[in-house]
Amino acid sequence: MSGFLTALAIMAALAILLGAILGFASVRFRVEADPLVDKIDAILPQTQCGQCSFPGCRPYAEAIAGGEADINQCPPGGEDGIRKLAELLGVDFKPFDEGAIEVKPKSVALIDETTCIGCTLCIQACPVDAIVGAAKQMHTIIASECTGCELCLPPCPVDCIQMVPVGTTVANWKWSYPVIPIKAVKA
Amino acid sequence: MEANTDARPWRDIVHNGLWKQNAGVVQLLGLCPVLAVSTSVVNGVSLGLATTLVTTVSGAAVATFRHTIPNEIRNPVFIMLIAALVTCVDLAMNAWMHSLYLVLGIFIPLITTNCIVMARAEAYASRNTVPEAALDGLMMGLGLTGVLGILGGMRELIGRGTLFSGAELVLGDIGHALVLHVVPPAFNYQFLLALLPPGAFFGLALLIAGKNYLDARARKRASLPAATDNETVSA
Amino acid sequence: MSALFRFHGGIHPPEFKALSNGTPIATPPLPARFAVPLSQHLGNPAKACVALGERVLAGQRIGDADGRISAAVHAPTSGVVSAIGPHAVAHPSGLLQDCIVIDSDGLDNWCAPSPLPNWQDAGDDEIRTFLRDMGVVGQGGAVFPTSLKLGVNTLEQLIVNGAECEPFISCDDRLMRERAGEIVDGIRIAAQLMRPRTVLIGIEDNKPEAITAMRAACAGSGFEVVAIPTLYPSGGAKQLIRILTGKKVPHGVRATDMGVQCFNVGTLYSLKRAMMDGEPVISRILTLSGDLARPGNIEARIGTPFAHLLAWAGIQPDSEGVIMGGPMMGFDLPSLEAGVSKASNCLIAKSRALFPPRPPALPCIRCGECASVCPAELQPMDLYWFAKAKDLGRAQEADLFDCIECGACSYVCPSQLPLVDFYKFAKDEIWAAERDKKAADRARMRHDFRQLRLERDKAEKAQRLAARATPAPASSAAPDPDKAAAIRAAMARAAEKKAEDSHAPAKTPLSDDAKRAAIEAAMTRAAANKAARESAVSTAAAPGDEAKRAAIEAAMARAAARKAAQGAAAGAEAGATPVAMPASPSQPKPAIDDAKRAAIEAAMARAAARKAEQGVEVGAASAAMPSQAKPAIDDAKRAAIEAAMARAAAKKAERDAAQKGDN
Amino acid sequence: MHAPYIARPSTVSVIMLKVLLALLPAIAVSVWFYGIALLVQLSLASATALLAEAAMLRLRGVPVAPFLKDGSALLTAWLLALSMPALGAWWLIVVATLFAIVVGKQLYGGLGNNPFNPAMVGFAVAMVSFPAQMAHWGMPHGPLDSAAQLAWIFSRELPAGLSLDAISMATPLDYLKTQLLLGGSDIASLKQAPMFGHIAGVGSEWVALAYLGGGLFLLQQRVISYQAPLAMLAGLTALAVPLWLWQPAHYVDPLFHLVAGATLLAAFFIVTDPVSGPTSARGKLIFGFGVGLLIYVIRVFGGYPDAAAFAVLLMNIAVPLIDQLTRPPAFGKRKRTKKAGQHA
Repeated sequence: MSGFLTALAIMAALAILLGAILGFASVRFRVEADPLVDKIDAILPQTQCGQCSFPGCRPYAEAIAGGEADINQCPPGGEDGIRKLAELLGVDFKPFDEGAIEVKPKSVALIDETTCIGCTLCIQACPVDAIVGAAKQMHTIIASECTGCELCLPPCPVDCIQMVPVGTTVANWKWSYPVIPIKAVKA
Repeated sequence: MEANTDARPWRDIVHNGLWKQNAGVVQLLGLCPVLAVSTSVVNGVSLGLATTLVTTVSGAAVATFRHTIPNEIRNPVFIMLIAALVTCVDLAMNAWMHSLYLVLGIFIPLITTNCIVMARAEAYASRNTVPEAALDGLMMGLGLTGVLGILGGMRELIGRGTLFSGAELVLGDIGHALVLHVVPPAFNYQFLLALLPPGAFFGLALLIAGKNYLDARARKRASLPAATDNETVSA
Repeated sequence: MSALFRFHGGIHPPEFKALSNGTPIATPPLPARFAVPLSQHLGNPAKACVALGERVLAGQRIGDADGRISAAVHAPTSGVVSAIGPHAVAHPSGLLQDCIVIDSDGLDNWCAPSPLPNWQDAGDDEIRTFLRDMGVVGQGGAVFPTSLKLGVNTLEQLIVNGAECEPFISCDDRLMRERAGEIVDGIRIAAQLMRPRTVLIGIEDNKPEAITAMRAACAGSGFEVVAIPTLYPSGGAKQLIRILTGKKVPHGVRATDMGVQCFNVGTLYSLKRAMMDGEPVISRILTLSGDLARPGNIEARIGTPFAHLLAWAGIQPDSEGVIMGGPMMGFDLPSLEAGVSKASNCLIAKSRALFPPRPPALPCIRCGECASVCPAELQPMDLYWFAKAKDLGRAQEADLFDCIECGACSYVCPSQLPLVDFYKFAKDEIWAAERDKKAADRARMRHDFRQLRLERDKAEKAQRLAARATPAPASSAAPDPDKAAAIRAAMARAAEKKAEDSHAPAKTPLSDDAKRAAIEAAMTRAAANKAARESAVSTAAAPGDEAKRAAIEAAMARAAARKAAQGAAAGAEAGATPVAMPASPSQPKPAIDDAKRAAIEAAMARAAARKAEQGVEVGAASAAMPSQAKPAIDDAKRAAIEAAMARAAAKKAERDAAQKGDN
Repeated sequence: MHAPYIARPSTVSVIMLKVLLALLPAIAVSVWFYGIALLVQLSLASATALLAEAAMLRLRGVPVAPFLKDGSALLTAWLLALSMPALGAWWLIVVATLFAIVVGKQLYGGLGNNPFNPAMVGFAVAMVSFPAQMAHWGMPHGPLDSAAQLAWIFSRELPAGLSLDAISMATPLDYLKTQLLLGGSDIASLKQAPMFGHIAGVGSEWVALAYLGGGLFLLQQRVISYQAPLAMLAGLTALAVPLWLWQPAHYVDPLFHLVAGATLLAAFFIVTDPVSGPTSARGKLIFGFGVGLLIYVIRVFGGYPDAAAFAVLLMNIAVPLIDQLTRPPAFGKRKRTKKAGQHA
């Protein structure tokens, strides 16, 4: 009986000790910051288009990190973006909801300067300040800064903005993935 | 019980444990005993059932105390709970199935560290009600038992040409009658690879592949339009 | 003779040089139309500086260099600018690029040459600008603007690249054989500008005639012509530098940082023509080879359509496309309408006999042949593996960008894999990803800044609002607190004017009491008027009685006014507290101010009321009903005036009465 | 078609053919000493390999013809047949070849993707699963004629009056190991046993020399490079020499180790396998040396009489690591520790 009690005492003491160490460690070495948001934000395409229903890429990143948003809400990021997010977060790839998005080629907005009335509404809508102009002055878009978010389209009272696909030029042309004939044959 | 009004969660638990989240071929938890003791059906099933007992009771126990266990030290507490249960199982087997106990050896006490027990305690039992946790433990254990049984059968059949050898260890002398010699003993058949650890890996790999194949086929069937079904019917 | 070094790897492909190097450089007839690309060099494309329809002369500048890394382009012949815009160019993508199309007038009139005769005395900047405006660029393949390579004036070795290691190509060979003197003049210029300790001219030993010619031209100059073993790709700048100097210039390091610079013989030739003869780069030597009736080398004007040259050389009907450049690093020409550019060194008409199709590719068996021939000392099979798996990060880690795309790995690959294609793919993907990332980072920054700006603007606006609100605060009991407060203040001011004794406590009149007070005040007024009239009449008619009666009436009016004021005060005492209280929950801080202010106003109003009380006419202050604010003021004023008049009249009447009594 | 437009006319098939060619002398010598049993094994292995390869390619949905023509499956079959005992039962070689092709090669993705040498996988499986069968080594110019050999392979029937012991014998390596384990006398007296020839096994030493000849042919043809074989022999010698000098009675001489068993076959035909070996020159040296060391360790201190297969498989596992550590710096760059060093 005394052996039993000794064993019990030793085990209890051990348990208390280890529990204390673990408890201390979990308080002492708590991981503070949440760099996850930054990592997610780095994957997002920064179009700031709000198609994810969040007011920008970072809020969406925060929502994903907080478990409030799914990873498949960013159409500009494409499936590639979802894949990267899935990999980062260690979750399964999840395709876009059916009919939720249409894949669009990368485009930039273009203002028809003969129609523009200089209302500045698009300037206020642009999330990256890529439109220059002033009241009663013609506006124009800095194409190199335009993310193609289309947020400037709805506010324009005269519909003078349209999206122009960015074509391939010699400067951004890419060598395509080589096709090895033998791989193409499949039973 | 309120869950009776909605049978879904119970069915989900059963489905998860036996198939979708199967401990052996999906979660790949507790590989150590899976690979080591699955040399025959009897060994595999015995250890599987022992594990099932532990997962079930530990699930219920963890779920019972889930509100009183401090979060910081939950793991040691779980381990204590599980260890106590395993000790009971260990002693019980030693008492009533001593010959089998000798065969399974260290793997009975090792159930304590079997990831599946701990994983269910942490991931499921600590967040759900007692009956749910108990069912989950039972199903997870049975799922593992199934894999162990099939794997043991495969290895036994290929390695020695028998099935249910060692049944006497569990059932006593009548067990001898159960042993099936698929290849007559006179052939002296033996394919050692299947009985050695590599055989366990090959076998498990085949089981996983088979499970994935069945899943893929099921998915394909589900996504195919009804037209294809009609075609098969008319054909 | 300096000792030679070896670079790792290298291959010995069949040479095919005899096809084209046997005949002298020819000059084909000029075509009717030229398409001069604006981008014939590394860096920014030139900017067209001629107008549509403008007549140009051969050698006239038609495109200005745009920025530092750029070069000018010139009209190859005289004629009319017939188009400026997208046109087929020699680029593997087959995409169009801006070109200036010139319709030849057939006269080939030249503009006056503009050499730089005093170049020895000219400053670096002057020489650079001159070369840039003359369109001198590297003709070895990279077409890097030469002006940028001359900026160094101490150098250990100046390397002249006459190796020409690619099969088929023999333009440098012929150039060296026939125009060695001019090349050496070019070397002299480069040597004077860069002051190298030694000048080494590397020529592969499969070009003995060129070596002889160059040795002869170099006699006495101190330049050393070195015959190097024939081994592809010894014509790569880094490889040639290695062979001749033993130095290995790593990727990302400038050769000049290691005291070496390398020029192609063609570049030095055009350098000489520009500096000494004032002739801009409007032609270059070009090899026409392959499946042609008359292969050979030609001096081709820039912009000459390839179709014109190939037709002249007799392209065979069975040829299957044309390679631009050598067979190791060239590409399929997507359009024969494109014009010769400064980078065009060779055109090869393909035929099945010369270029049999490769056997089907098999998987990589890691035989390591590619690694053993790689001049960049890479592990091509690893790069292939990573590129194939699109594992771009690891490809980059495995020094993908050190690859010079020489094609040696693919040449030896027993699995017949198109390795270089994979590297090009991976490189382009990485570039694109980097571009995207930069764009995303910029967008993120701009967005963050915008958010910051919006926040700031909002904060500033709120501050301005707060500042404006301070002097005119409000009690929120009234629908429009500002207005009410303003009115009240005005009332208080008006009352204050009349106030003579502000210390006495008084009550704020309100609603029913105020109304009553107003009515009473009106009654007092009427009484006072009557009294005054009567007293005036009585003064005239019956002074004694009249005066007495007036005095009595005035006293009665005084009493009534006092009574009215007292009634009003009683109501105000009850109403004053609820006025301030409801304000506090919505605007705590201003509410306190409001309460305070309301209290002060109330005090002022009280003072006014007290004053009014003293002076009989109560109406002034007591008429302060929000609903009738404005009329109330008038009434109060009028009442006050009338009261004053009544007072005066009463006094007068009293005095008169007293006088009468005295009399 | 893209650049380069010209290519050296060398193909995988040519490489494989040359290796097969280099094996012919050894096959000839073996047949001379041991009879046609080896030819039977070769045919069985070849047929099984080609069928298994074709079936697996079909299952994988890959075109069959180009891959069958590359000769790699045939080479695996030949290497396997040459390393297995010629008098093994027919199903032994079939099972081993099936494992080699199906598990060792195709399950990993086929040609070029197998991390382990397929032939050695097959050999290891047979060795582990059927240790008894794998000990049936024939004796040179043994008592069985061709017909009897065939009968024995296919039906396990021996001519009257012959027992299993009469037709097979232990290999010298096996014999030495058993005898030394049993506490047998010194090496010199053990070497008096009938299975010993001039250097190693009687007969088998000549086969080994034929492997050497084939290997030199491959070296001359630049099909293989010298690093891996040389390093492997060096690794073996590096352990054998000091131990032999220390206790010559207990540790057999290095020359014996170099010629006995599958040493030379492994040196020129197994460790030189490009797919499962490292690619850089330094990597090949490390790989070969490791194989050499392991062969000696397993032979002398381990449980199996010969060790080439296990040594090669063990080192195969290390190949990715070796490749990573021995990647030479790119042109003009220093060691890849440069970056880390700069920051440190």
